[in-house]
Amino acid sequence: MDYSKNEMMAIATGREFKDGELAIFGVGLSMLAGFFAQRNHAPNLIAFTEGGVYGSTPVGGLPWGIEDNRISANATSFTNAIDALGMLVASGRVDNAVIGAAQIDKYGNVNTTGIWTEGTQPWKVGKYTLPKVRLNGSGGANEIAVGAKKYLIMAAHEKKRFADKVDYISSPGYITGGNAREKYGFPGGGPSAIITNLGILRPDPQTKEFYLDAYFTFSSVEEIIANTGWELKVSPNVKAVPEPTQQELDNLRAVDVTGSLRKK
Amino acid sequence: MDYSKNEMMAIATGREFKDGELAIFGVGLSMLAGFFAQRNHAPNLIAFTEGGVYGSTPVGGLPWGIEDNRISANATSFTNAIDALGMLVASGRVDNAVIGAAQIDKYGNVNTTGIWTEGTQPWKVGKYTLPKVRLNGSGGANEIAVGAKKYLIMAAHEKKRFADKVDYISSPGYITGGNAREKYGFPGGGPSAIITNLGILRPDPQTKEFYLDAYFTFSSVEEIIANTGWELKVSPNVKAVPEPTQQELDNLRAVDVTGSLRKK
Amino acid sequence: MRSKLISMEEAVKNYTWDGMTFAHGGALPVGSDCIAFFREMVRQGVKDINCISNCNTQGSNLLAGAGLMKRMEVGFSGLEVYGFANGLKRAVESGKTILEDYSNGAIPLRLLGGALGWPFVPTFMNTGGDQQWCSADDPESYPNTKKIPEITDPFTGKKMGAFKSIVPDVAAIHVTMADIYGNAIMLGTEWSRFELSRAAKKVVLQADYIVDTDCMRQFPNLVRIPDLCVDAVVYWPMGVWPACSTGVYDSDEEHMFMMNSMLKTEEGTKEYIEKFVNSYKTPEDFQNVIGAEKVKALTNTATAFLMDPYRKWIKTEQEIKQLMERR
Amino acid sequence: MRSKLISMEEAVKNYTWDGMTFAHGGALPVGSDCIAFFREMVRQGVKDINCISNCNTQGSNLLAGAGLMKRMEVGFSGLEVYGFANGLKRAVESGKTILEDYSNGAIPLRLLGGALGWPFVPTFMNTGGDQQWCSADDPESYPNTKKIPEITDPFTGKKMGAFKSIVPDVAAIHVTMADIYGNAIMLGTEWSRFELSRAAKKVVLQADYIVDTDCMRQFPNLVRIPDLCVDAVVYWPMGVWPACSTGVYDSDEEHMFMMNSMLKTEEGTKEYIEKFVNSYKTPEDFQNVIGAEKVKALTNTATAFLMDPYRKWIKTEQEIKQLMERR
Repeated sequence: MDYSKNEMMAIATGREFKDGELAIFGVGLSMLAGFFAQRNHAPNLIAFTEGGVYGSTPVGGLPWGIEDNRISANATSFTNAIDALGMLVASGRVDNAVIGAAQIDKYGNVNTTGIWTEGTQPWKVGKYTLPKVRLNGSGGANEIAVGAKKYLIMAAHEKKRFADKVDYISSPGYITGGNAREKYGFPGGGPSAIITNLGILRPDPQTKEFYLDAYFTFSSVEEIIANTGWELKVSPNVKAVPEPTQQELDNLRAVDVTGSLRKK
Repeated sequence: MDYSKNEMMAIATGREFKDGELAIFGVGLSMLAGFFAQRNHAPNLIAFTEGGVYGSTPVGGLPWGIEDNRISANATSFTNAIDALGMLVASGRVDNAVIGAAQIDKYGNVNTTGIWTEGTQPWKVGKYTLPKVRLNGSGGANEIAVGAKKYLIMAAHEKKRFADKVDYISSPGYITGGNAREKYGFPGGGPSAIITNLGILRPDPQTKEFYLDAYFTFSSVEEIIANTGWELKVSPNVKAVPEPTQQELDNLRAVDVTGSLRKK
Repeated sequence: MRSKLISMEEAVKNYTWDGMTFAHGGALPVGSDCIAFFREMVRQGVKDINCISNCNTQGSNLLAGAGLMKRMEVGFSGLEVYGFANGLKRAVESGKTILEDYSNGAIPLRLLGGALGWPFVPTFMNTGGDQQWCSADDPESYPNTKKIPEITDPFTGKKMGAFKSIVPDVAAIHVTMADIYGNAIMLGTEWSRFELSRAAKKVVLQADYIVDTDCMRQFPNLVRIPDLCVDAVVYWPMGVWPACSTGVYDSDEEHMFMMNSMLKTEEGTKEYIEKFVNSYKTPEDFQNVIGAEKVKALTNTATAFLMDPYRKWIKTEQEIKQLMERR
Repeated sequence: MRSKLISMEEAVKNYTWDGMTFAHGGALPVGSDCIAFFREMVRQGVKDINCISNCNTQGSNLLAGAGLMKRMEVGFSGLEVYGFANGLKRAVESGKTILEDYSNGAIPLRLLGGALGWPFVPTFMNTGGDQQWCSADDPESYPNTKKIPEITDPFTGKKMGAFKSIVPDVAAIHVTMADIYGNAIMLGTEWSRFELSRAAKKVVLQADYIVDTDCMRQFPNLVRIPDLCVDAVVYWPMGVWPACSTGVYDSDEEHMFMMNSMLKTEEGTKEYIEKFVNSYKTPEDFQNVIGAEKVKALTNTATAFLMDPYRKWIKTEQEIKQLMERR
């Protein structure tokens, strides 16, 4: 295999972006996947960052943050957070986005706030307790979760991350499943896929429970089930994700100048 | 008398501005009164216009509007209406302001929206009817009325303008008097004076009904009562307003370059 | 990204229709509104417009005077020191145009609500007075309780008002400079153009100058309207005439008064449309309608220095013609 | 108008106090926050700070690591690609700092509400999840119903959430350029600095450059923070170090990592404060602490061209000294 699992994950994520979509990119993997898509098959993909940085592409390496000079050097417009996160994202205008997850559950709820000792989670003990490990909080992912027409969740596929129920919902997916989102009147549609380093999960149209839709050729249905913390349903039509084409790899590596994804 | 009634009105209005106050100026008489005060006794009076035009003074004559190039030629900052009218005025930050009135009543409620045929006013017939004469609406005066810590009302003193009850409240003063404003939670304090071309009216601390506080030397208590449409109460200490000093006239005329106030 | 540069005729043909909810900006009586866009709307006879105006301008004054405005929501319906807006005044007094009154602070906040995807915005503005108690849309109820309903602050229990957010079908916005993709720079007060450009479903820009995108990359903090908010860009010099465009030209006092007095009557309005709407096709003709000497006088503005940092990126008439053909 | 230019020492002495509600801006982990102001707060030992942060930065990371932060409301508590904020993480996990979670869109809207004088802002953000259901201030109730209470849209009857508006006692805001009266220009994203400058009761600016007011008159549309919002101006070059200031310097990758690893422990934090807080008095010393070569390397940024239009108005060290003495 002449590509890394992370490269496959980035390419699979990039494939979910369609030409002409309005998208918001975060830093790291998410930005690489987005700029790969723009270069590879979606030249009219319009992207911005949550600081209201418009029309720019990274200069001198992958940005350390969404406001890093590396992403500010060739912008056509700088506005503000209310514009980007409020008027474009939370309002329901953004077509697609990518968020990360420290923990994720079967309804696509994402936790990036903290990890609790088993049994002490607020939803279990009925009060807010201090997390064992404090994480970074939701940042702008919560606005994407409530507002984006659809969005993608990227996460390393590990049993401890893929929990039956997350310790803390930082960015709501389908909450308790079914039409649970409706109660909150969210402008956005919820997560359309969970893309991991092993395969792709998608939500059931009715129950909104995520099932295994496709696996990467270097993985398998068995490996993915073994690395998922809930009883993962498998699509009757479960299939292998097409391997990256040479063109896709060339375009991804042209974007990933530092080769951060190459490490296998 | 070597000054006009309008000059006296402008000077009396200007005297109400204290040094260091944050003020919003409208166009015309209000702007002349404000810039007169700045030049005459309030060098640190900070003024802006409702478009978010900061730090500027008129160039080439009296501006035709608050966004006219005549007031934009030497600004230090241009922002927007939400900033000026929302964040600085309606929020309760502005210390003082001046608004005009087509009609005004004993509680300092101002009408600039329309004149109705007697007996057809909405508040009389219990429904909205078309005005006989459509006026300009409230503009930014409503934000001043609800938000300014205090503000001044300038109007030509005529019986038909000084009504017992205005046809339409465009900018609420003390509404029905007393503590009626409290019900609406207005951040602002309400009108502190009505300054006319004949004298100065101020609100009773309890009832909030405007009474005659002082008259210009070229007018009289009798003339003012005769030109007021409600039974005007007169202060036991009613006094003559000091005539303009030569310095005041010089400063006003330096501001009123076009001599628009000279005409008697 | 593709060029969004189109002609004024196309812009009005493609982005306006009878009965639409149309918003315009600056929407300031004396400054920076898309007056040329209104002229083309009148020429094409788009009618029954539901007009969202922060303030009235000579554009909405003309549209109403021509009998094409069914309804208006506005904060100020005059022309400031230029007086009452006679075309609009006539339409309102005759019942031809239904006018729903707000204030100058209210309309921007209602657009902000639309831009943020909120159904309403909390407010102290326009409460305790007749903007709240009178509704032209619902005239039978006084005091009205539905136009600006009372709400409760969940934290203190105190009462306040709620404005309904506005989401216009289309906004036509005047800007000083735009590139062909729709990145735009405004000089002078933004008034409510920033919020409007995010609240409207479609946005058409009317620009005094077309500049190279390099200008935007040099001054990204000035680009308050980024390309992704914009559907079309129209190049139309002197497009705010007879009002003013900060940094480019002053208001035409003579024409402001003349236009407004002609709009007093139907006949006068017809005559105005003949002389100043149907009398030109291209931006070049338009300059001739204004008159070379007048243009020269008006562009000799004390604010001209505000344009100096950007002049080197201004596209020439020739370059713009080529950009139009290249589409 | 009088000059508002004062020293960093005076600014912290006059505008901060134990237990105050303090807000900072940019408040972006990698860019444009008033880090130098935080260093001075730590030097003067201002404690029990109730910190309003849009995001955590190395400033709040240091303040929390030094045990001076009693409480924080924040949207993102990390350092983006630079990792977890160890000083803050330690303070939160040990219970020393009470952290109330919101999101990056929530804090700006709550400041907007404060700026507009609204008691609350309507929101769909932070509902249907644990920012709404968990409250560090009111831990006993789950799901919490008071932190982000449910409200009803009066026009449709639909339910949504309400954020409490924020009015900080003081905001310290980094800007690229300021004049001595407090007119300020920011290069790069404003993040929530515009709203913050209107929401706070007092505003102190920390500027990379002091420029002549003529610069503001040439670019008034760039002056997003006008003098009337500002109480004090502090000149402090490299004030965002080790994070970046768009147009002026890049983030110091080496120091970002080193600082954050030192903040992991109390001992490391003490050592950091010795070396990088108590080790200088004047802006000049501060440059030496960073190191001439490092400053040279960091200011060699790909964004430097963004400053070019304004360089001719920059005040020299000498001119600034005179301006300080003249007060």
